[in-house]
Amino acid sequence: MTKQVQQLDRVVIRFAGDSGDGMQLTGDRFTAGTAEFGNDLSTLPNFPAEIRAPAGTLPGVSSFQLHFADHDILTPGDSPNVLVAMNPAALKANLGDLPKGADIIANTDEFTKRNLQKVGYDANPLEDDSLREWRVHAVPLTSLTVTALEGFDLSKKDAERSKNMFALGLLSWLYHRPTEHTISFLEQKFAKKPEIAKANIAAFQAGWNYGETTESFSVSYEVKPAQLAPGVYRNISGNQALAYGLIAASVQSKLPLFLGSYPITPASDILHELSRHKRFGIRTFQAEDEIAGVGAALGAAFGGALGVTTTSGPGVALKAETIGLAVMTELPLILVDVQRAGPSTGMPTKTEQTDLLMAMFGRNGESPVPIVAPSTPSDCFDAAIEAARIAVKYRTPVYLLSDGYLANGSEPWRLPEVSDLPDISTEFAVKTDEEFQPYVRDPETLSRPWAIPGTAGLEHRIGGIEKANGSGNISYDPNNHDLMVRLRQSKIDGIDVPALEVDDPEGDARVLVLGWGSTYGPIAAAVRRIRKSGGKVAQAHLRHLNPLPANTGEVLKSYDKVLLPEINLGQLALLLRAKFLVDIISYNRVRGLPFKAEELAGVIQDVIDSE
Amino acid sequence: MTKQVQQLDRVVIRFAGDSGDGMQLTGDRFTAGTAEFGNDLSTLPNFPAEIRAPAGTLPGVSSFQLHFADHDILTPGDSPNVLVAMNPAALKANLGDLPKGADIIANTDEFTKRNLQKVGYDANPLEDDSLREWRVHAVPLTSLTVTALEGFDLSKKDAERSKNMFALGLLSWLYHRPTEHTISFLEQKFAKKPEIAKANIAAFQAGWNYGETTESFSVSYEVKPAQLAPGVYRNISGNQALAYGLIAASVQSKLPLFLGSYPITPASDILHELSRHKRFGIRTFQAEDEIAGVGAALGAAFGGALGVTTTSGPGVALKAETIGLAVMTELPLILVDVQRAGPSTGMPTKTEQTDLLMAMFGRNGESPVPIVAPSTPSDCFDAAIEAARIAVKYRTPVYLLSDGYLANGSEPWRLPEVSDLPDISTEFAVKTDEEFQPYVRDPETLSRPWAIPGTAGLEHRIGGIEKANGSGNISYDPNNHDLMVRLRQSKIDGIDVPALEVDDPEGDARVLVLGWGSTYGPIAAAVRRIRKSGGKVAQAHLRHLNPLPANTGEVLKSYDKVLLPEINLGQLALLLRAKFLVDIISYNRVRGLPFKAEELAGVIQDVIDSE
Amino acid sequence: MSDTLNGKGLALVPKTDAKQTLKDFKSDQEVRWCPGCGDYAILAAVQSFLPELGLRRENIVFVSGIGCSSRFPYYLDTYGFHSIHGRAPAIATGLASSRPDLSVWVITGDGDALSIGGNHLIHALRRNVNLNILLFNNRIYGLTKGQYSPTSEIGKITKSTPMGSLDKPFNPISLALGAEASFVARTIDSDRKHLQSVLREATAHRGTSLVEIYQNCNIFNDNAFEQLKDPEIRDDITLRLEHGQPIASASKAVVRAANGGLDVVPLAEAGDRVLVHDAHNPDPSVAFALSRLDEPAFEHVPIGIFRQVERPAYDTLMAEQLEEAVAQKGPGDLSDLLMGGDTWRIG
Amino acid sequence: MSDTLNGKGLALVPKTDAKQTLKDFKSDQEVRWCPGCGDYAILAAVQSFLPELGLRRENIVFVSGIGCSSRFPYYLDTYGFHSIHGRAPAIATGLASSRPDLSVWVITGDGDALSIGGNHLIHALRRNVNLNILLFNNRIYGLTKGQYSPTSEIGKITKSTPMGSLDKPFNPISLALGAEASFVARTIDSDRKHLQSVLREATAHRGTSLVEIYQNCNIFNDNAFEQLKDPEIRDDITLRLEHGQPIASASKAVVRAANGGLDVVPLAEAGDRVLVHDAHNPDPSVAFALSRLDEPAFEHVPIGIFRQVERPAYDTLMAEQLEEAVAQKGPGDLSDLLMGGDTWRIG
Ligand SMILES: Cc1ncc(C[n+]2csc(CCOP(=O)(O)OP(=O)(O)O)c2C)c(N)n1
Ligand SMILES: Cc1ncc(C[n+]2csc(CCOP(=O)(O)OP(=O)(O)O)c2C)c(N)n1
Ligand code: SF4
Ligand code: SF4
Ligand SMILES: [Mg+2]
Ligand SMILES: [Mg+2]
Repeated sequence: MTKQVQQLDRVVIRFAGDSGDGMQLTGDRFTAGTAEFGNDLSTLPNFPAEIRAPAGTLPGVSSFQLHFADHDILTPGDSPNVLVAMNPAALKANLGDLPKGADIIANTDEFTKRNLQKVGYDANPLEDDSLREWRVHAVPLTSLTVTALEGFDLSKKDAERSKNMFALGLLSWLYHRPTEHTISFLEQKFAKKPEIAKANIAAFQAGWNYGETTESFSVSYEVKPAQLAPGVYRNISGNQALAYGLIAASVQSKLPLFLGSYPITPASDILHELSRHKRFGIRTFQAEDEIAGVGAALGAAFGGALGVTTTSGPGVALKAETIGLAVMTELPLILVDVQRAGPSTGMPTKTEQTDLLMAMFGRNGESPVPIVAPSTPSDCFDAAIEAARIAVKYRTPVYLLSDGYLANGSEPWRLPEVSDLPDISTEFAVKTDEEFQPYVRDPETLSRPWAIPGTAGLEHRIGGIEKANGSGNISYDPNNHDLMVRLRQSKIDGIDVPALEVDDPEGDARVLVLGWGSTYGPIAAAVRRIRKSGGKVAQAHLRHLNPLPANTGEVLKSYDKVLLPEINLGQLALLLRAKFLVDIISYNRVRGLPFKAEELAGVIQDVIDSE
Repeated sequence: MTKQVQQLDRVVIRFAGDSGDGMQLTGDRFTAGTAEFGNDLSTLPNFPAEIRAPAGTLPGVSSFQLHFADHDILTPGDSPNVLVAMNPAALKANLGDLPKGADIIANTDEFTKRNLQKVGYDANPLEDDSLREWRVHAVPLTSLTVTALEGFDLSKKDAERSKNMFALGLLSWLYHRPTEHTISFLEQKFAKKPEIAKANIAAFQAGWNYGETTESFSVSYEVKPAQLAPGVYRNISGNQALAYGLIAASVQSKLPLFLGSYPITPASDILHELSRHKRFGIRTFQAEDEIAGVGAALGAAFGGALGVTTTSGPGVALKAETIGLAVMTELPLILVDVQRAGPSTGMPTKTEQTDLLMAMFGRNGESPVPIVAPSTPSDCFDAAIEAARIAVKYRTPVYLLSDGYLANGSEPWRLPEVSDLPDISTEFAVKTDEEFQPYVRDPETLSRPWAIPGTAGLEHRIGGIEKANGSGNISYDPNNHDLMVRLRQSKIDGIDVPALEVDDPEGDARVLVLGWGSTYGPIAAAVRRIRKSGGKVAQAHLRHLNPLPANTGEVLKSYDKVLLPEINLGQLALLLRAKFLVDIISYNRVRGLPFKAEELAGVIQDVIDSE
Repeated sequence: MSDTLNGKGLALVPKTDAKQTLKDFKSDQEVRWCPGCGDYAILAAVQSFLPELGLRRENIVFVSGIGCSSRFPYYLDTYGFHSIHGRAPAIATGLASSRPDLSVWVITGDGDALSIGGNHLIHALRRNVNLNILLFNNRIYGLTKGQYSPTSEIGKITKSTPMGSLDKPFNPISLALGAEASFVARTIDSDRKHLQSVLREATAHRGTSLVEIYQNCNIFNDNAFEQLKDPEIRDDITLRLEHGQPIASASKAVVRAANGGLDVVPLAEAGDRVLVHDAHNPDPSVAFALSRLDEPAFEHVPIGIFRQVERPAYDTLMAEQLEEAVAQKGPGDLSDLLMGGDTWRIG
Repeated sequence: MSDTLNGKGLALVPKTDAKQTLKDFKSDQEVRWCPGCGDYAILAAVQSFLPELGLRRENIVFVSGIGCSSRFPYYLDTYGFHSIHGRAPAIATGLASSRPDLSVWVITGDGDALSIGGNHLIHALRRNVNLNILLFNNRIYGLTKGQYSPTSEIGKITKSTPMGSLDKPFNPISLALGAEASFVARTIDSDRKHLQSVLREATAHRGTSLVEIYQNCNIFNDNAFEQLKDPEIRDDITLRLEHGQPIASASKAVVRAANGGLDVVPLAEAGDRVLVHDAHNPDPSVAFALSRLDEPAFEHVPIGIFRQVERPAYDTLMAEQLEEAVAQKGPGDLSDLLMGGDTWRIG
């Protein structure tokens, strides 16, 4: 029997199972195959804060969504075309996101009475009529896996563990994914346990063959490679790109990187990544808390290092006092905040854009700090370099506002040429004939000299008490204080940031959709939809939140309406309204999840229609 | 010789000397005499951050300014009519503030070559012509004191110490202050050292007699008692009034007060004051740091206490994380921030209004907190009760934003009748037939039940992770999170705050001067000046910064121009501009000092003139 | 309560006559630790121990920080506060010092208590607030998925230390003794009887009791305490500390060393030199020396109560000052307070 | 450097041949402590000690927190960082672990180090970062005008404790030993010779050295250490700790106690039982026992170096890992890094 092959331009798959079912790994491998194949893609992992919540329960469900296409795409997809549900909990937790008509591949072995009860199913939904509006493929994934591995010297439990590879094989067949990479990956991963490696590979191949032979699947799908810009690509998550960006910043600034950090979800992976690259001269210091993390980074910066600290959620609050000290001592420092759902502990694994005003204002006194926000996972690389450039050039702490969605989401990244990366190096102060003044200012940047210990003749003392401009001596002079408050502000206000670019193809849109940070993808996808259906809308995305590009006000005022979707209650809107007195229309949803393109398209259309 | 007596309606005196010269005490005593006499008054202490900087140096100068009048006054005075300069440093540090023609009483004994050199005087300004535009009274205060005390069994050094009392005596004579209180005060203060008591009294009287007999002073002055509203008065500083307000809040709420605090200037005195009133059942806990201070207060609040924490400057930054927890757990808590000059350590003894946006936004996630700001030292009493009322009624942390100027400044306070104080008591949750739901909401206030340990049947668990509305169980449900984010915001937005009152006597002003916090006095004084000279200007002062009074927008929009002076770079202006899109005119000076009435009058006039 | 100095630990907490069982202390929340986690055993031990105290359930409060272990309060049907990372001792201090009628417990992990929360812990110990602190030491950060902790051994390879950790770990017992703790003990998740016997003394102690519990994290640091559970060697390496009893394992004994310290020698050689444990010794030096016996690791591990001395609890002293203030000058009167300074009358 | 274990403390810091004097270390800033403050004596002692090290001035950094004592860096003509309250050890850790060519000092007070900064202090100690920490212990908060501190005696009447403080103070030496410190000493502001002899060893030590300096605050806690300065009794109550020497004062001696601890007895009675000080003992137990001898207060006070043992410094280990990484895989190359994952080419 030759099966039918159908061409698709894009597919959204969601793998869902128990925390222990290996869904993140499965998703990662499917992603790797898809990247290798040459599709454009975007991913959205979603997992509970618990390490391994009790098996079979709703809070224990872990999922991984992947969107891939034959053209460039912008989001991990609004709703899946296929759901792989490894148990009843996974089905129940994800069904709400599944459009009618979508495929469900369900592991029937786990649809036992007990498991059904655990999540409140009275009857087996695979057997009653309740899923009639979807296309259900009931597959006994577990027992098929166990059968496939009968020849191996494995306990039943160990054999069952490979069921995710069976599922991966099946899906790989269904979407014509290449298999070599997964096989060599498994060989490497289990290099020390060849029996396990072989079993996993066997399960993977069994899954593939199952698709090929069973009647359950009559169609398979092909999604052609995407026509992306020429270059070398790799798939990368935001956290990894951010870590790489920091390493690149260290190389391009010729400053040794010092990371002071305390683990916290979802920022920890940056610490993990950086700690693996010691041959770049990178020091990673796992501190006793966030305060010590940022303190050590500042101490290292005083010594001439590129000081970095990374955190999320409540960790940001704890760093506030030391950031104030960095503002006062005017030393370079990079503060990476991977925003997560708050307040307080909130929902640690969920995303949000709610730390913008904290970054702007969350310190005692007038203490301005520049803010840079990446817009996509791979953009975290460039944004990190940009944050470092500003920190080093202006001798200031800089906030880099990533978020949970960027951190864990991934996309193909066209690798930059190292030779194209900006030179962000700086000069340390050196002894001259004049008496050294630690708070004398560069007339262009208003920054003060970076005079590092070890430099003869520049011995000086800095600190958190107000300083006389120039000499840097402690000063309680009222006019000096007023001057310094304004100088610190002017220095930040005067940072050279590129103009805000507007995407308004025909130049006649009356509505502008503005965004910042990780909403870029969904907004751009929504804008495409509007334009596809003939609507007119302009788009602009802010990477620099403080200072704002010089033309921001002008851009805002040149549209009848400005719509600003944010995953908060309107934080950027507040800043823009205050600064430009423009009646910005906010769209806010704070659900711990990225926006959906469809949702935003609807909102944009409403604004256009209300014109 | 009978000396001439001149009538004045108001006088501003400044005592200035070395940190060790006892200027604060001298000022306090003069204030007490003045209060007793029945003048209205306002004071401004000003001292260095050092405990006792080296004698005779500029940074070591400590001063105390007092404004008193025969009518109600609003500020400690823009510039002194009389400067008492105990040494050359005191003269040099204060001369700039002294209008031409003012009196200078200088202690010639300290104008030695060495002391003059220490502060960079080449010649003795009392002897060359440089002070010709002032009226200089050169008095050898030290040697006169030593002579006066010759009969006492005291070392010369001890005798010299009493020179501040000599100066006090002289000034008391000059302004016809009553003397009994000072004498009995000294008797009490040195009850255990009667010889010292007697010596101080003798010095005090010698000063008085000196004025009476010497030719150096040909005129003395009388300032009639003020016609204040009838009642019992006492002089009170902002910190003391705030402490009393907290005690009153404890009494009026029937909740035991628990203060968790860590010492920091200028907030420490609230801790000191409260720790003296244990018979009110007040527990004061000096914690290991600010985080433990607020943590303990929150723990006590969970147990049913009125939890309070007090701090300043960098201490505020450290409390941010725990305030977020209080927002999430929806427990009452009062956060007193005595704002001081920042950022970082800044200028600890100087005043500023720069923590408003920190109070609004200085936490991760969307975490709204109400903010109340007192306007005068005595108003700290009422503002504390109001903060407690909101905290208890709405189960929320509340920021009480005082500042260094209010904290240490003082004024006569008409004592309220205890029976007139609001009842701010609340009900703890009790067991009912229904299952207890810790996050079920009061439909009016949106607050949740306060169910304290020890109540049978209400056992429940709270925490910083997102909660399901109603049940309070941990919830990662996206829609619940969005709901909770909005509920927390709505609860704060819905707090019942009184309408903003506008003082616009004839109702035809086109310019409104708006203020908040401690700028009340200087703004009101400036408004008086404008009106006296025939100008028209309206005044309004915000005590509630979050939420704003419901009529705020309306008020702002009903004037052609709104002027907003702030001792920051425009923090309230930012909030108002964002919310009401009104082009507020900011006037900002960040000098660590309160505004002067004259300065503001000029600014107001300019705004009126530019109409 | 043979070893209890005063048994006053819960004297101020209301008792109940109602018969309680383990079930009374189970909340309706699903337990969400990894299958096999040592936290389950501790939870079961605590739940089955609590009825023994005979306290009114509503007067028991569990306060925790953040970490796997800190989820503990959700599973107990008492009052509970799952707070923020490292701050539980501070929050509990406010609660316990204002509410002596409560039995307040702090649940914390090695990261929570000794990394971010180290300062609050040592200050609670010196203050001697009436708290029972259970420190679940799995020598790893569990909740954040396996970074090394302040009790991890040097050279530990984790996600954040791919070439091995560099810092010498804290010994929680030594640290607590250095911080003036009045009650310090160590027990282990797998030995319910011992765990409960330690809890018995800890609750009887009025003041801060610190109980370190060796807890297995089978996901990120499995078998960290395997030696102590291995029937082959367990009895040889475990030195049980019991007040008034000689300190010895099946085959080893503790004796005084020539240099003023302590030594472990074969039991047979020890004779009557075996040190007799005095948990009530006002001087913590011997307890400290005992805490050093397991350096570098697990050759011989003292288990039990290192120190248990009477010292007034912080909340008692605080309450006494309030009473004394009232006794001296009468209860506070608001009107008098306001009128208390130099006042004058107008009109 | 008789007592120095390795003398490597400053081996990596560049030396100068230029002759230095006290003057070279005086900055142009006016000293702003109260007349009579013990800080003056410490400043003078440090300024006159530094030339002895023969280091290049620009390679010396003083980092401090906040407090009267923390103003210290302003008065030294070296690099300096007057940071924020309690955080100096953290800031200095970043500096020292990335710059082994610097001599990094931390100046801190009893409030700064033991109240708000307690956690950073104990973590610096266990890590053994290459720092000299001078803890000015005046048993009071000076800068904020006299509240009790974590080293104030119980019952202390201060502005914040009008009826007396309630908390048992820390003993900084005990706490440091409990926190795995490799170098712990105590000295006193008034004894310049002793102070400098301790600094000599502290700087020779590579790793964290904690030096507690009893410092008089004549404004808020005058005469706190009067006994140790009183010529009448000083020699009787001061037990000088010198490695290899018997531990004794003019009239008393330290001996082993029957219960495994230490005792102080009249010198005459001690005979050859007098304990000989072993600062290099790997087991900190005896040092800990010595630290408890002055409980409750000032009957006999050990002064000198309690503990001084060799342990790799944190920055050394950190640097070694970087070197090893390079040795194993060559220096990092950015291009290789970016190309390092699964890549594919388009076009
Ligand atoms: C302020 C803050 N910093 C960091 C975190 C992230 N975090 C949560 S638990 C934890 C450590 C957990 O280790 P441990 O205390 O040993 O508990 P375990 O999970 O091992 O029981 C960390 C770093 C946080 N929640 N809050
Ligand atoms: C975050 C913060 N909290 C509180 C303060 C106020 N403060 C400054 S110094 C100090 C204590 C000083 O005591 P100590 O460290 O013993 O130093 P000393 O002045 O006695 O030398 C305090 C509480 C501060 N500056 N910053
Ligand atoms: S990660 Fe470890 S400590 Fe946490 S629940 Fe799982 S097994 Fe237990
Ligand atoms: S207050 Fe005390 S410690 Fe501070 S400078 Fe004065 S005497 Fe020294
Ligand atoms: Mg742990
Ligand atoms: Mg001190």
